Amino acid sequence: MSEGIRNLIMGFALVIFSVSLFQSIYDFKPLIYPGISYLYNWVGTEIAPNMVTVVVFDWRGYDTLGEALILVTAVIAVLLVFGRGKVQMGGK
Amino acid sequence: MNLLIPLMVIVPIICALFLNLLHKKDRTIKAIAIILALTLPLLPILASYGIHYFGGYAPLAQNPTLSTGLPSLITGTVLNTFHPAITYAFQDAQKLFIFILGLVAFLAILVSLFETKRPSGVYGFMMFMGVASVIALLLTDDIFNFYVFFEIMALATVGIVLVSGVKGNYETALKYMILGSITSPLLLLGIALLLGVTGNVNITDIIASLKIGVVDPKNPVLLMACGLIVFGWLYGSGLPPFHTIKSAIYSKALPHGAALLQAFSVFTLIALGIIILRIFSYLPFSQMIILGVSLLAMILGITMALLQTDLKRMIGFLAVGELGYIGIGLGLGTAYGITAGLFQAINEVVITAFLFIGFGVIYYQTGESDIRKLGGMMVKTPLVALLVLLAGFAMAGVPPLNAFQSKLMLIQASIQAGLPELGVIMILLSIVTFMTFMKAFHAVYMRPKPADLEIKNEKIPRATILSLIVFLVVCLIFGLFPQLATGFLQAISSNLAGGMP
Amino acid sequence: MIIDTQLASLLTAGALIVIGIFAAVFLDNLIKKVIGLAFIGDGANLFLIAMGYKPGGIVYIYLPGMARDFFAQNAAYPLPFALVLTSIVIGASTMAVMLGIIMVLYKKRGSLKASEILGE
Amino acid sequence: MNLYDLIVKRIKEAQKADSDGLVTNVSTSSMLTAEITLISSLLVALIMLRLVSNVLMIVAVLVVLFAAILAMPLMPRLKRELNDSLFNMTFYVVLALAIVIVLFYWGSLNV
Repeated sequence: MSEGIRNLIMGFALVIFSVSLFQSIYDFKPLIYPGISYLYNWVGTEIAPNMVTVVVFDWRGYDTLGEALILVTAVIAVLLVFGRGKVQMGGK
Repeated sequence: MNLLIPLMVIVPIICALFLNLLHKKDRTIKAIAIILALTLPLLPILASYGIHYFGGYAPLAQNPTLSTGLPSLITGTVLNTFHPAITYAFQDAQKLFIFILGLVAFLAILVSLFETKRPSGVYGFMMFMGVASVIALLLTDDIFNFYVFFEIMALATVGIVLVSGVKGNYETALKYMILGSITSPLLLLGIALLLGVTGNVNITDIIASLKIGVVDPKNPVLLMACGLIVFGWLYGSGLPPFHTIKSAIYSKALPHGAALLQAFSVFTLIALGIIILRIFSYLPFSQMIILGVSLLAMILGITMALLQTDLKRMIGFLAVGELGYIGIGLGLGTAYGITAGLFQAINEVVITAFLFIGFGVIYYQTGESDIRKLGGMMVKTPLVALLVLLAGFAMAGVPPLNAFQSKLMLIQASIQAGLPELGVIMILLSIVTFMTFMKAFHAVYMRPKPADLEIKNEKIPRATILSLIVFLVVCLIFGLFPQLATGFLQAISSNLAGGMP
Repeated sequence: MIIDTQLASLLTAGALIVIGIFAAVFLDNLIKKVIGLAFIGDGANLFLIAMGYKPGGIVYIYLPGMARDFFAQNAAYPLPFALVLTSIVIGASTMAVMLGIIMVLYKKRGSLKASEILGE
Repeated sequence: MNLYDLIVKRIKEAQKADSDGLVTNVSTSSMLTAEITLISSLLVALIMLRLVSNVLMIVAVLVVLFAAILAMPLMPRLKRELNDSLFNMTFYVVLALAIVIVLFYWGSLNV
């Protein structure tokens, strides 16, 4: 397949995707249900004044742990990209 | 003893951070890595079953101190049973999965410490971080938490590839990250759509609100969400169209790294596959798509493996092809089929790690992985050659070994589900898998040795032999006593097969 | 068709995602590709933020002297905002590693064309 | 010249057009095996269409069989198609995205 035909097919596929995405977003808007956020707003006032802090540290701590870890991982990966800690196969 | 449940994630994280701090202190790295890696398979054995709520916040219905003074708007509705905090569920299936993952991780880390010139703290960091995130993927009952650890796993995968120094690894890592950056936000969008419609990210609550009719399960937004999550699933597990990049990733990592990376893919496949089946099994298309994609993965993976000349790439494609068997088990949707698929997943993790580390000995000794330039290694390493041959038998499904049991179960399940064609294809592709393996085995071990092949390292580390023998023992145990594994899997598969009314 | 603030934001998020995918797929320059990828991630984040919007609501901070039920009935929804915090960090970390790799590849190859560097 | 020689000759031609040009016994036979595996497993998979309709199954099997025989060395083409270039990978990723979304969103909506 030549590059032109490929680009045409890709563009067509993306147009189909975007049409269905926009349509589902338009359908989505009236369906939004806050759910658990109601509960957070009621119960959170007893814990700390800022509700996002309450969510981040009190209810969803493992997300925050993951957030910190991905920063550490990214820093180490960037150091690795520039050459720290490469390994070589071979014995002593 | 429920404290041990979060510890399963936290211990490898602590080890990862330590190893990075200790970079360049070789002895200490070795000691700490071995001791802490040993806890990986031990913790799931010691931990008792249970559900862990972050911060101890159980749902309101079970938590009277939290629910005092709340209006009936909350306590009287479905919100009363919602999980406010991140929940980790540790049941019998998770016990088996985490044990196997811990075992493979321990052996891969052990081999990596003895096969490299100097132990690298950074390599250890990436391996442990990947293991921690995959354990979190298996434990978590929260779909956003799943996404966070999914991304950590992707970054750790890139780290393991970058560390290897194989030619072309930077390019492959960049391709993987570009494709991942297209796909992961779409997975997040799918999660956001689910959150918006159901009002929660806890999977049990999402299912409950679909079941009791708070949300109309047939609404088009949920269909879109399912499509996006399935697309993320394809990326995470390396099913087509991501099979080329996934096998390239395996081939650009060192053998022990690749052994761990394929375990990550398999466990991501079953963790997200279970989530898709739990939430969306009421959609008629979900199981058909899982079946179709798995079939494609089997056919493309195994036929492409035949054409490769690079040893690691060949096993990489075989590993992707074997993923198809697991997908078929999940896609059949019957309890027996799902048990067979999950059992096959466990066997495949062990066998592919076995093959990667076994053929990795060749790479360790010669620094070469092109099969056209290899040959005559049988004389040098008869014991390893025998072990690798047994690994090949296991992958093809020869009777006393484990994949025989799971493939037999898969074929029986497909006949029971009224699709005997799948059984025929699985047998056919098993034969071709074995032929592919024998082609590599013949080229590496039995052909006369080419004159220009030089052997850099004569001595094989004892740790490598030990880990190969452990893999063989696991294969034999699961092959002779399959009830040991399937007993752990029955509860989850009968739950999944129930589906939605 | 009435478009209010929330629907407009949601549709903008969708547009960002689509434009991002177009850029990441069709542009050949690696830096431009990465900018496209950043667009996709930002689209998903904006989508989450727009979900937390409450018409006529107040900010989710419980000020002293505020009645508890007034607050709970009028505050914006905090969960999507908390999720976005995490997801922004994830996007930034991925971006950092990608740009690092591109720097090294540029030094090695002297080119930023994806068709030259990442072709086969 | 029997069928086997014919196939081998065509595989050799297709491989020579490929880059390395090294045609050995092993590579030819594995190409042939891959070819036969691909076609036969596709045909067997198509039999599953009987769940939808018997006529469709027969027509699909015949069409795929003839198409495969006419385009015989499929495998070299497939290998070139599924190579490691980013452009090809993104092409298939975007295509798969559109297919998955169409099947789930439009497919389920209109059933």
